[in-house]
Amino acid sequence: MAKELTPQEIKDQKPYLEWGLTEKEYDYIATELLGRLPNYTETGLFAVMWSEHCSYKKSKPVLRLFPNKNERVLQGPGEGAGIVDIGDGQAVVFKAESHNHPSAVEPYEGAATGVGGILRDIFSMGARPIASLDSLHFGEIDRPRTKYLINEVVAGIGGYGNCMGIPTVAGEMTFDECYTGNPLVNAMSVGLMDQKDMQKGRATGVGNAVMYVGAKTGRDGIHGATFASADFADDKETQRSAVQVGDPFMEKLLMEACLELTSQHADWLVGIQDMGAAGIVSSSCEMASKANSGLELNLDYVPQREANMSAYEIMLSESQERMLLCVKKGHEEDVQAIFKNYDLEAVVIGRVTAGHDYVLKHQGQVVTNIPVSTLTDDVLEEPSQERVPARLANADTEKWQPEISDASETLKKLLAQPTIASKEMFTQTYDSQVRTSTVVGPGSDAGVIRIRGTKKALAMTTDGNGRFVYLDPKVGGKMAVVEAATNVISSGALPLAMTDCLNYGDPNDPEIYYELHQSVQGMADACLALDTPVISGNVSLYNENNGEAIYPTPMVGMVGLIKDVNYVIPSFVQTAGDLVYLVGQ
Amino acid sequence: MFDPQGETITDAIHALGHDEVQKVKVGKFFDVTLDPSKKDIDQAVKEISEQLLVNFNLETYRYEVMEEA
Amino acid sequence: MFDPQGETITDAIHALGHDEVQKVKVGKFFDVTLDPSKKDIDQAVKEISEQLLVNFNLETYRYEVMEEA
Amino acid sequence: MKFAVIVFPGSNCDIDLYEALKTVCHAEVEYVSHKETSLDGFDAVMVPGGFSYGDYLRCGAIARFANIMPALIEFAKAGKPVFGTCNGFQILTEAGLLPGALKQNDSLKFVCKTVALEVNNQTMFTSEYNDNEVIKLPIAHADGSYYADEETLAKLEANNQIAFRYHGENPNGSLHDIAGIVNEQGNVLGMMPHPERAVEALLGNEDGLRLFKSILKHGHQTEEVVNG
Ligand SMILES: Nc1ncnc2c1ncn2[C@@H]1O[C@H](COP(=O)(O)OP(=O)(O)O)[C@@H](O)[C@H]1O
Repeated sequence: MAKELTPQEIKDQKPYLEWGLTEKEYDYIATELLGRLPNYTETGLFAVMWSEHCSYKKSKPVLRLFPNKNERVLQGPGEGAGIVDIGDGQAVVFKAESHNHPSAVEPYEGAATGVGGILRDIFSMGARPIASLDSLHFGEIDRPRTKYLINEVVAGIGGYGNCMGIPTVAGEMTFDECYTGNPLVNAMSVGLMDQKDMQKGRATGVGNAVMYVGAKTGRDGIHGATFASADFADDKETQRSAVQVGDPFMEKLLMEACLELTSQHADWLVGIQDMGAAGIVSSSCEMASKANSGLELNLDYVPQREANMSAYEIMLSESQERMLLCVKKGHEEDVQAIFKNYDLEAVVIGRVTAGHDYVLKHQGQVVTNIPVSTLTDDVLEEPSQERVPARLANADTEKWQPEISDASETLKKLLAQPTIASKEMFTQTYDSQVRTSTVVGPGSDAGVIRIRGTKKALAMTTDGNGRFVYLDPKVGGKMAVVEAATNVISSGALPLAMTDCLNYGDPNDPEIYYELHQSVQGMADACLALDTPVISGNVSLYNENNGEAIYPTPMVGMVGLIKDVNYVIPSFVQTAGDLVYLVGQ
Repeated sequence: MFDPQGETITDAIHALGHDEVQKVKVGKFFDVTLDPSKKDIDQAVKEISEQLLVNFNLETYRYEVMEEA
Repeated sequence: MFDPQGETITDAIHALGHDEVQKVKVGKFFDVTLDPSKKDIDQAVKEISEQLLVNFNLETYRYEVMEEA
Repeated sequence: MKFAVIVFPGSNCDIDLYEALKTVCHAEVEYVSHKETSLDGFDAVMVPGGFSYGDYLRCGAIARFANIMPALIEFAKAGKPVFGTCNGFQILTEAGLLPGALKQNDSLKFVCKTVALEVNNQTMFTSEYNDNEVIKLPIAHADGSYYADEETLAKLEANNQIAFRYHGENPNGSLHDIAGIVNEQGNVLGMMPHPERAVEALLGNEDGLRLFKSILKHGHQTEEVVNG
């Protein structure tokens, strides 16, 4: 173990700058929040918890524009995933998540762990994942590096989802120069549950146990969250250590064990949360913060894969396939027995305490003692500047009126575009049928999954078009929502609600912040008009490669309800002689 | 490096009663036949490893040169 | 034995211009740490290979014993 | 007739087999954990697809040592029907209940699509099909290329043990276009395609249904013989 810097050395040498904390934030933490200099571990905790990925400090004002309630919404943003009532005491649970930066560095594992992460968000709510979707954007397909990225990303998504036994039923894939150095890999998961099994990620009740379940903690992915919130430059050695490796087999066991617990023994459980970005620190302090509790953890009990891990490393590790539970005092062994049956470890690593402090012990020493809220609520929101991008201010829209002389020639050219052409060669590497409920698989407007034991089905889609948003952020934002809704409707479903991934460049650039703000406003307007509230989502900023931003690319994931699965409408032509109508304007 | 496959195999070997085995790590093995008159062997191995065979995010490599029988 | 993976890799190496490479075969590599005081090494290797590690329909194996550093 | 669906850690088509038998065929069926050691009371055993033990080492290699396996082997030796699909086929070959092995697909990729198959109706699993009938079933695997040495292949052909052959396109490089085989006694079937995914018109294909009907018919005939 390298010797850690003292609080004074941290103040002088400013290592936190590299971890993504600004000098202003550091000073605010030391003088206003703590009234003392934070030690090494504490500084690390602040750096990840105050990163954009965990705190949304840049994007929060924009996210507030989204409508997120209606009479069907049971759980809006703020938990692992959003939940919508679909009648009969059942609910659908869904969320989307981006894994752009990890996938650019290590495409197979980046994409695979993206799928793994979003699945944990779903089953941590008490729901069984029933389908996955993706939204992928790459550079032009003729570059060797792009081909490599596509093959690895697709293999990673399939590798994880196929092994988990969750069908991948819909998605999108586009190609454009702007994604060459920074591909977008967004994954969405949809789950089904009985409303009575609904779980929350919170830790309450003094003396209740905080239990760690799943894979052991290693040094992988340390600072993944800050890494996801930083601009991207070629060949940064330090980013290598942020690579996370997935083990879908472990996750399958973890999922089955967690679902057994939430569906059969909910009375033992107070809360459950997945360990995603920023691992133990974010899951534990979010659970405490939501419940306004204190927490004391002893890191010596955390199962560790590597020797001599420091408190800092244990807390920040992003090892995959782990969950944190809050279990009622006295039921620790019951919970252990369930996990043992799946050959999994479940370990008590701490307790809920009176008060509001977050206390960590390691090797007999208190290595952290700070108010929980300083990590989760006291983040300095960063005001942003915005400015109309020059290209829009001076745009000559006349110039772009299309001129078509030979329509069939144009059609052929369009169909030959990789973005429009069939993606079957990729989608057939996904198991789209496992669980035998896939009524409509990849290649249609939306995937359709029937709900066993009922006449109901769910239609689901992911859509976005960075080019439209680039050309007109507000209209492009509306179009993304409308496209998703029309895809769901044309499968015979009523759109219920949506999730999103907001993929943009560096928000400190006023032009990019303008794109973010305007496109979200457009999306929000469309959501209101269509009554499809935003129930969950994710933000991925700093999608740049050597200073070049991607197109502003919000991804919309929408789910709709089909009342009678016998009336699913397929998207292909049925019989010769059928009439063709054009509906709308 | 995290090797879930190696861990699962180690568990299986233990379940078979082989408590003499402490750890199994799994890797890939490439048997490369090459013509040393065309390029220096060490140079060739270094190049194909770095360009193609090894993913340095997750893997390292070592090699051994053998004369063909 | 037909080895599509090996052929694909050989083709990729050729596409990179490495015409010194004639052939690549792909296999698995197991790095097994064991305690020789508990069981004779050759016996242990033979047993775990035959019971688990090798599928004799498709594969053969060879091994090398090294002292731990 | 009572069916067991074995559940290994990592099995994921267990639900597909279970539902095909229960909700479509209205048969009696139970999940049986890999930890169990007995199959008493069951008349047929189904080994599902999925990724037992993560497909680590080789598909099916580790599942072969599960607690339930001695009982399964005994069940098969007693001449009772054992059916394995996909990972189940791989497990049955690794366990030595069926000859040969499943290699990685020629394409080196996982493939999920519907393929055409030619059926040999001379087995207890296929009696409800016409002989040489061409049907369509889904496949979903990365390691489905059947391999056996020449001698084994000749024996499979001579004994009429090849139950399903890919028709037209061979999706994975299997020798002799083999998609499914039975053992010499004819009571163990392993196949890469998924008949359990093709039992309902709602999902677009019912070609797999007659496989389960065949097993049920065989079961009833056996019961009649036993009960006089
Ligand atoms: N763009 C967005 N739209 C709606 N909700 C969002 C968005 N981004 C984040 N959220 C919500 O904020 C909460 C925190 O998100 P996140 O930190 O990504 O969760 P997790 O730690 O589970 O990955 C979640 O409830 C998420 O749904």
